[in-house]
Amino acid sequence: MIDKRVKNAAEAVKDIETGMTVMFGGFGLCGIPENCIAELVNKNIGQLTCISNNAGVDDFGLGLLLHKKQIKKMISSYVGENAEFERQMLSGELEVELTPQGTLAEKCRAAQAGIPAFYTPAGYGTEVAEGKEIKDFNGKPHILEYAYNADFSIVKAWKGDYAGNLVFKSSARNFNYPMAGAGKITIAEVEELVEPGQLDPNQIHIPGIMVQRIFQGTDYEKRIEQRTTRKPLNHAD
Amino acid sequence: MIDKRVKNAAEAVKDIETGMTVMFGGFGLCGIPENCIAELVNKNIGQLTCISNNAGVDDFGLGLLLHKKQIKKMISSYVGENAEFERQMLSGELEVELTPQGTLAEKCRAAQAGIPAFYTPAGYGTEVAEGKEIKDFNGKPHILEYAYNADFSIVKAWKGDYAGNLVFKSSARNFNYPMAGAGKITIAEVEELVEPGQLDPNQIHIPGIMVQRIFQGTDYEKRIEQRTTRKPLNHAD
Amino acid sequence: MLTKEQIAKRISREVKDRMYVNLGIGIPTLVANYVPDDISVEFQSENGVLGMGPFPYEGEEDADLINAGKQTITILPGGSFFDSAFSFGMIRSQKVDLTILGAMEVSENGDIANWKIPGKMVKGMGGAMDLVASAENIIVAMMHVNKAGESKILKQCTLPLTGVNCVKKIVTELAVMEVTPAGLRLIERAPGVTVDDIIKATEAHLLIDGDVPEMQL
Amino acid sequence: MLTKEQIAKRISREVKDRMYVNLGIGIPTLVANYVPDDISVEFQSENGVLGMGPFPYEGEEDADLINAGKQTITILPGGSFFDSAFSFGMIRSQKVDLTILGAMEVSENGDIANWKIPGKMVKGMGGAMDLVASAENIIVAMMHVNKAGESKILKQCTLPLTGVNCVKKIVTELAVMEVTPAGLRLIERAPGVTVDDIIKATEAHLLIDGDVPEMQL
Repeated sequence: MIDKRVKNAAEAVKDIETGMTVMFGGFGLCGIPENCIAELVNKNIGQLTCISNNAGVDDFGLGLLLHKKQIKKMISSYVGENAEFERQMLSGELEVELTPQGTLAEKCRAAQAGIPAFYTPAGYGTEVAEGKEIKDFNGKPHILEYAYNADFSIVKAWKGDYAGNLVFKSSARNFNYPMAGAGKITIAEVEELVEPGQLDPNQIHIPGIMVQRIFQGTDYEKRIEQRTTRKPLNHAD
Repeated sequence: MIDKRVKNAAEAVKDIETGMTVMFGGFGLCGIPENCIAELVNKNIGQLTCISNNAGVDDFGLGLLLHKKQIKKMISSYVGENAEFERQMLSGELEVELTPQGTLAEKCRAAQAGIPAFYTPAGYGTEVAEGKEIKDFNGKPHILEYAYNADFSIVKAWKGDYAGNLVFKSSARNFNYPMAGAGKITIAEVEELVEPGQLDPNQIHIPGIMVQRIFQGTDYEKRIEQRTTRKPLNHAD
Repeated sequence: MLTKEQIAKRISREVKDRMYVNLGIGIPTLVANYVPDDISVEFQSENGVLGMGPFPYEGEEDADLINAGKQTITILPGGSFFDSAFSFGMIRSQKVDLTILGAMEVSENGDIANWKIPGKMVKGMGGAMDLVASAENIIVAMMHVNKAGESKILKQCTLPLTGVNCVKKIVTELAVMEVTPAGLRLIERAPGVTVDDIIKATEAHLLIDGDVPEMQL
Repeated sequence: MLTKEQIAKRISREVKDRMYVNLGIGIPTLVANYVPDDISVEFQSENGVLGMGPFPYEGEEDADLINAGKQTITILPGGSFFDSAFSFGMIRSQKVDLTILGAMEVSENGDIANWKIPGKMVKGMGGAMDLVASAENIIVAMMHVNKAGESKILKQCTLPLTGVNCVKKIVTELAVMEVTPAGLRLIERAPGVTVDDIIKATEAHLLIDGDVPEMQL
């Protein structure tokens, strides 16, 4: 067993530098690596290119990095929950590359799987296809899309072990899965770090080989963006 | 919940016809769909194109179909365990397309994921690359490979539920995973079929949407190809 | 004129037994409320959920269990979780039978625009471009005209496109229209709305064959 | 001249702490027996196993737990199972640090042939083409000459290739050779074997710098 443990977020992100490209797992605020984001805010690493499906909200998630203008370029599929984002983008302070969500996920997965490029129909006939190679398959045009090339992937899991094996919870798996192993170095923060042998080898979502550093995070806020509920059944009815 | 249950192998393969292309999960004899293979032998469906990593052994697995000359063409990565296979191939009775194992797996996965084609470095400079498009990425030549187009995928899982959700056991996951959902119709045979809700939704390997028919198989032989053991510890030492 | 709920109700009649369905944000989300109990349908959410159930009871919300609209949800027996790459794999490989989504504009040949107003609003396309590029059956739920009273059903879209030639049906507060090889056909009108009302509210050319029946809700 | 076990033992010295290693069938499989206990190494089997352990005790074999050679195996704590597509994903994306495999022929520029003898034998390439196309560090374990006494280390391979310009090191019963940009360098000789013996057994041109040390086993 190859031990991937580091002490904490500070040690995990110690060599993330100005100008680097970093992938962040999560969908909306669900399953985001809160500890590593906080540490990057704390260290004020700037000029980052961030690959993340969303850009957080004004005061949480990647919104914290945006607020301190640490992000030079954002690669996302949907950024509609963030007023500061919109302001920086429309003013030209922030470079933005919008990519269809499935293409974004597949570009991460391609990097994870050592596939340099693949064809997808998504975005044909739209701005997204501009300047890209087009090829027909079964009479339908497809776009050639390239794997992402990131310095770091930062993912968040529910459980992990010393060997770097990861298990995600419910819909927090999302982009954490295809990003694990997609960057040159993958950092995983987990809610619960257990000894090797504690996770069923048949039920590991991401094998440890994809992860270079792992630590147990602290103080997860796990903020909910849209709290929607139904009324409890009224037993008097 | 959409109920995918069929009674048995006979009902599951009822519309597999002469000349069709069928994917078979498994690696060696590990995790092969024994019940469906037996039924295809029984019905004597011929002229099949089979996509399977291996071709079974002389008297088990796809070897049973080979023996009855039901296979017109075999697409595999390794066929070294089968004398009848070698005989049919060298005599020209059997058409054979050998594909690197990772490319074979990825061509299945591409079909499963709606990706018509992708680039891989495997096989560059070899026979495998002949006649294929080549493109350089980061200075390294890659081959354009196409997704498989199969009429049926037949996979074997450990557990499944009525909704078609699948859980595999240990290394029997192998090609069963990327083939599930890769054919136009996917048939899953399982050792244990349970009610919906019995499988943890967080620990399902293949979601039911990938499977159109599921049944509980019977009389699994699960033959071992290479029984290798170590001597028990001698407590007298 | 239909309310948003009635638009959702009308669309629910397009949802058939044994379908996997992806619902977009807004009116499409409401469709789930009107699917009859006697058919089996599974809802897919592209962030990695199949077999989506109703919202949780108060106090039972789970930050790790949301839909693509970032709303807290539940999962039904037989459901499953998976990752974003696998999720769009099932979308691209056409395992999702029906996609219902909103739009800013639709053209008479089935082009759709719903992600960007140049210089004004750029939320991003999210999963919409993947969905419309791959889905066999796409129904758009939208208002027929914008706040200024201008038609959103056009000869050609003016906004940046999300997908080309992909929408199969449009359901608005006024009408149901079908995109056919011959053009956009008016197939139903809302209760109390005349064919003339619909023609006036529509910039696109509408094909009209004989009497256009009133919607059954 | 080394035995097969000694070839494996010599190769085991190339296995370093914290490496993920893929072992081919034959001599490479034996390498695992010689990896020192004081380093952490994980063995990957391309059919979907990381953290492969020793063979099971008699009576504990599991048909569902095999390696790529179809042998019954065990898994160690910290190990994991995965599917074939994911497995070759980790191979292509160079997460596997060291690949050790057998060969029928190797050329002086690092080409390798190990899957086919036209008209005679076609077992297939299995995972070898993927491994050699992607791995950064490839060591070949092989016999220096064939049964007829002919060199298998050649100027150019004569058999259909498995990969081009990919082998980094060759360990045979006679010698250790390294593929360098300048050519094939003889870096160690087996105990009791002279440089002349090696040159005579090798069709390829060998670069020889000064004294060639004897292998340490």
